Amino acid sequence: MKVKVEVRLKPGHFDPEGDITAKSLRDLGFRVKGVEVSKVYTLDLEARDAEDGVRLTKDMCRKLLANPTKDNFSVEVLPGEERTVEKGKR
Amino acid sequence: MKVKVEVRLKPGHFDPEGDITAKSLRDLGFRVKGVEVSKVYTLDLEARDAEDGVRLTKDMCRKLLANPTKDNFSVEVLPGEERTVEKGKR
Amino acid sequence: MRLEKARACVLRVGGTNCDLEVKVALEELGLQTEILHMNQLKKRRLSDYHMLVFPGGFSYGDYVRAGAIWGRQVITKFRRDLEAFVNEEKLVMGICNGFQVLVEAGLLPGNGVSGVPTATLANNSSAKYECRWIRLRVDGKRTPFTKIMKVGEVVRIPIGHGEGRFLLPSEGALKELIKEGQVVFRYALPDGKPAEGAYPHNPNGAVYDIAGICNKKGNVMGMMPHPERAFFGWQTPVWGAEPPEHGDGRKIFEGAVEYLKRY
Amino acid sequence: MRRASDKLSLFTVNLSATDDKDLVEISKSMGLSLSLDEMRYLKGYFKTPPTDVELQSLGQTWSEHCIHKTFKGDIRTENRVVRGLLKNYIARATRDLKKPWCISVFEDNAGIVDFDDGYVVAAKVETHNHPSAVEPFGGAATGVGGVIRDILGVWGEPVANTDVLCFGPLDIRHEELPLGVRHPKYIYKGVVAGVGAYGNNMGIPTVSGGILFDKGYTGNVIVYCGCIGVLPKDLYIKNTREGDYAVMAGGKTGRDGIHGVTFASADLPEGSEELRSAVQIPNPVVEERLKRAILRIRDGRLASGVTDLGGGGISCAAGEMAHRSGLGLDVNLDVVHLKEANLAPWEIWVSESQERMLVSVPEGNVEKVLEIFKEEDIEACVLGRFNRSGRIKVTLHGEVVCNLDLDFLYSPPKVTRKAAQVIIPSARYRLDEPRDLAEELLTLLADPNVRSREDVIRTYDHEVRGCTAIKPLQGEEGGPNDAAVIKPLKDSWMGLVISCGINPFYPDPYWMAAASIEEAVRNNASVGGRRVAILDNFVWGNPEREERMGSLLRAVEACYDLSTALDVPFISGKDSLYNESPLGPVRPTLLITGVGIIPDLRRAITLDLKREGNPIYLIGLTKDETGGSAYFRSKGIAGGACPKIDAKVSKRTIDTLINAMDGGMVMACHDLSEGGLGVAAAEMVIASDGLGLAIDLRRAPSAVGRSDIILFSESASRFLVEVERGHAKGFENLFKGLPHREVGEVEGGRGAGLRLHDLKGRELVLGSSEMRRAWRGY
Ligand SMILES: Nc1ncnc2c1ncn2[C@@H]1O[C@H](COP(=O)(O)OP(=O)(O)O)[C@@H](O)[C@H]1O
Ligand SMILES: [Mg+2]
Repeated sequence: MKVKVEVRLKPGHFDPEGDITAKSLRDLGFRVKGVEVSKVYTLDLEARDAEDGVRLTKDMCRKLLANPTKDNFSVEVLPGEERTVEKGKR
Repeated sequence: MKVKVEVRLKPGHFDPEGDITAKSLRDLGFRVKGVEVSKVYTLDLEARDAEDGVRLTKDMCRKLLANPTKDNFSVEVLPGEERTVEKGKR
Repeated sequence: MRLEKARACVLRVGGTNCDLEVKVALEELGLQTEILHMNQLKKRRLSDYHMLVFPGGFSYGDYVRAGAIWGRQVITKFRRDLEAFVNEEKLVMGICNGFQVLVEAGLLPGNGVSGVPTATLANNSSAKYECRWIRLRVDGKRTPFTKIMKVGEVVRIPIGHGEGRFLLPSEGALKELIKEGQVVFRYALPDGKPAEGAYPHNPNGAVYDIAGICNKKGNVMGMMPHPERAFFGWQTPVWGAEPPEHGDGRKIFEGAVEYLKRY
Repeated sequence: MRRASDKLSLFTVNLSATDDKDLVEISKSMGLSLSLDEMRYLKGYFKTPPTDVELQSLGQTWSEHCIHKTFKGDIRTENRVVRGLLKNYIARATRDLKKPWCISVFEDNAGIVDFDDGYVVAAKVETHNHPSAVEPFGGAATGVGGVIRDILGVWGEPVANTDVLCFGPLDIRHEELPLGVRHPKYIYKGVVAGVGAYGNNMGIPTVSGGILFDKGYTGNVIVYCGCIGVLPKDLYIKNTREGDYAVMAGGKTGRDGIHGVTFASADLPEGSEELRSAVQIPNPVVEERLKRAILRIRDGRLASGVTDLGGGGISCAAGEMAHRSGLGLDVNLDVVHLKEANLAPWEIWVSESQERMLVSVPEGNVEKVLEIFKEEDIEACVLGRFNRSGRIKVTLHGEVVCNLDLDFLYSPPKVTRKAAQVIIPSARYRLDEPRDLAEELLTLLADPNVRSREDVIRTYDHEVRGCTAIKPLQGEEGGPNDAAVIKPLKDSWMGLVISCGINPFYPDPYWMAAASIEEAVRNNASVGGRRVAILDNFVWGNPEREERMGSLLRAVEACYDLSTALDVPFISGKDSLYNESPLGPVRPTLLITGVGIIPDLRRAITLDLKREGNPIYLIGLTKDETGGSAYFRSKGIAGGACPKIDAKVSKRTIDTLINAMDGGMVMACHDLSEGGLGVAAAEMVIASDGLGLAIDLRRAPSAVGRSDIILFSESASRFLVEVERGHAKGFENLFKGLPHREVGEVEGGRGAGLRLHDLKGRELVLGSSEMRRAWRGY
């Protein structure tokens, strides 16, 4: 099953990368007010079902991929993939 | 208007970061077959409409955010935001 | 041209951090060298110089991609001047981050100043920053920078980068690069043979062990390793009873200076 | 709390009508971390209700982190009172040594010693433990950033970084970790990446350090970050005058890092996930530009003073700068560049946003200074102006939000701590001599605390600036050098020698501190460093507990004794107390950083073997001193005697070694530390290309009857030295009266490795590649 995790800075934290990116885009003439940069992990995961996949992925976020003191994360099971894998499993 | 750009490696390209992330997750006991890491830029942008926003953003990707030798990119206008901005503009 | 008349410009922007070492190396060889912030290039003219160096560092924090932001700025701010500079067959050198900049700005491996990157320096296949002394095999003599070296000669120079994996979009592009003699340095094994990708001899996984390339005319050269850190003998990691006289990196700058003397 | 302004979220706190319970509650709810005694003292002081900005100012300034309460306080033991650890031991050692080359000690942001050619060296080492426990990457990175600013804060140009890191065991099971304690592996990866990222980004080589693993660090990671800089002596300008302007420059001010210092001075609470505002996001690109600007201002002699913004933010930096010069300061917070709009006045005042510096500028130079900041893309603002008032007065939107007497602010009530007698565990042990010493040695080489740090060191750029002459890893094969040598000046061969000493495993805090000091000096001398200045960094648990205070006192006593006996003055230091977690206190740890010089760095000595047939000398006496040794720890044995130091012998040994080096006799040298003779000899072979060592344990200067103890004891003051054959006689003459003996020679030929003869005359042979595999892991 494929699961997509997006890890981004919690609001209120200053994001130097976003700041510099926005500035560079403005230098190029684009009218950009701000940029937030986040990281996406697309995981190829063994899980019983979507619910299990989400649970496991959240655990990964807490243990490795994100730091709850500064990051928010969101987890999404990629629909097409899920079916395929589940079919393969049964 | 908020536009989300995902820049990810072209298929077939080796992703060292994804590789090492997968390994670390497996070390923690997770059954992960593979991980792809990509970068997401959420842009706060001035644009006439969604179409214009997409066009501008693609231009930014070509000029800065992606390197055609290794990167693909996808652009998505965040729906809620677009409406708000358009209203404000008219 | 008499060497006293030649001038080198080491450019910097926020995050550049190897400008001073390069200046020291060039001045040691008698070349007058100035460090200029890009912001100062409006007041000074590029055409006053004969050699332009993009040194190492983390320009703009290496955000987006290493060298991408600076590379783009170079294009938007002084593409014309740079084009003229390159066409006059003056020397342009990119070291580490500077190499990344030249690639992102489309000066390498292309011909001219295209503004569109046709190669990339991707993150190291070890997924880590790598600081180590490696061996380079001189592969091409198309560029003045290897003027006083022999093909097949092996030199020791340190690298220090997280994004140095040189990649091209296709097999064809690689063949073309080799055919044109644009491959300048390749990572090598202790016996001098190409590393064939073997880690850590090839420290980043670069295709065809490419560590440095030049443009078709040879006057624009970029390399990941830092010759300015292997300039003096005392900078090298293997001493006998005393440090050796010189480091190998010196030869690369000497080649450039030789060229300028005849320019 | 009463709202004191219609426009601002400014409050006053009426202390007069409070009881003890209220006072404690106020301190807690406002996050002041002030004790009841201190709150009572404030209650007595304020005739009118103070504002929240004033109270926060006091909380910051009186924090353990900023004012070193414990080190300045009274320590009561069973039979005496020590009035100030810093004054009576550490600073006293320096005072008694009276070194004319110590230029500024314990005063400014960094210690300063003389160098060469009109230049001086500035050094500072800090800890950043609590932030690193919460957010390893950002915590460690901002630790590096902070100590770099300490060097900029004395007008120094940073030339090298150091990092010493202590983690819990990487293989600990997740189930053993209480809530809020992150897995050592996660912390390790983040911290290492953070240290590397900041130094690499700024282009400052990270050249020296260490990594330790122990259960005593599982709940309390230690991150020591050091920075060393150089500056022309005549540009060390600190004379802020009345009428000068205070200019702040650098990153924007936000909510990040609020209460960092009070947080650092308090026990790390369970579930520390909540302490989000203590997290700081590193931005090294800004600091790189800031560095350029500060150095340009220095070189143009445009400013009259400089200091960094660290703990306590503007409140501490501005207050200190004014107070130091006997002045007062009017501050206007309206001009501060903010990250977000709705910060409360006190938040602006104490925010610990990173990458900011403060300079004082004479009236005529303000324009020029602002212009330089602009050219380097650094935001700057004129924060205020110095005056003779002796007070710090802060306004925002025209309202006075803080008005404090600086003498009062900088004289907090003295604390008194109680110290209990330290109980030293018995030195008795039972261990049969193992049958296969080669196997034991290989095991030790692979021990997490002994093995190669190559996988970390190579992620740090230690070559940037092109000034690193002696690198952390030496030779073709990358053996571990004892100290790094930097060539900071273009036109001088004078080298800067940087070393560390840390021995937290020795069971007696006195001898553990002594050993750390001697090790730092020994390491420095191994490459030819002399005239060593040292820095202390204490990391301890809660000093309000008597037994923690007792061991701290004992360690500090050793600091005086060894510093004076070895002739190495302290020039700077820091303490980080309150390192407690649900798993208990941190293992008490003292890091000593050594900063020495070598007049001609081309004559620096490395550990790799140079020539076949040269004799190898073992200098120093080997005793049965295995308590806390790597050998005993790997076997899980608690007993064993602590290595003790005869400081007189140690000093003579080190001086003689330097003489031998200057006489051109020494070809290679390595000090004996963790893992003793066995590991030191193995490391020399590991570093060498095609050369090996033969060593006969029967010839070792020693009174010990067991081969394993001779091989692995960690007795102090010992070196292995390769001597040029023709100089052997002269070398022996020099060492007359000191324990030394030729114990073997350098061997060549294919497959040369380590050939040992034990006390029974049996031969053990270890191949170079086999030892490399064990030590490096490949
Ligand atoms: N435990 C200590 N041992 C030695 N010197 C210390 C110690 N604590 C503080 N100092 C010295 O006092 C001076 C001021 O320290 P500190 O307030 O911590 O500086 P900063 O706030 O710039 O980090 C520094 O020079 C430091 O070396
Ligand atoms: Mg300071």
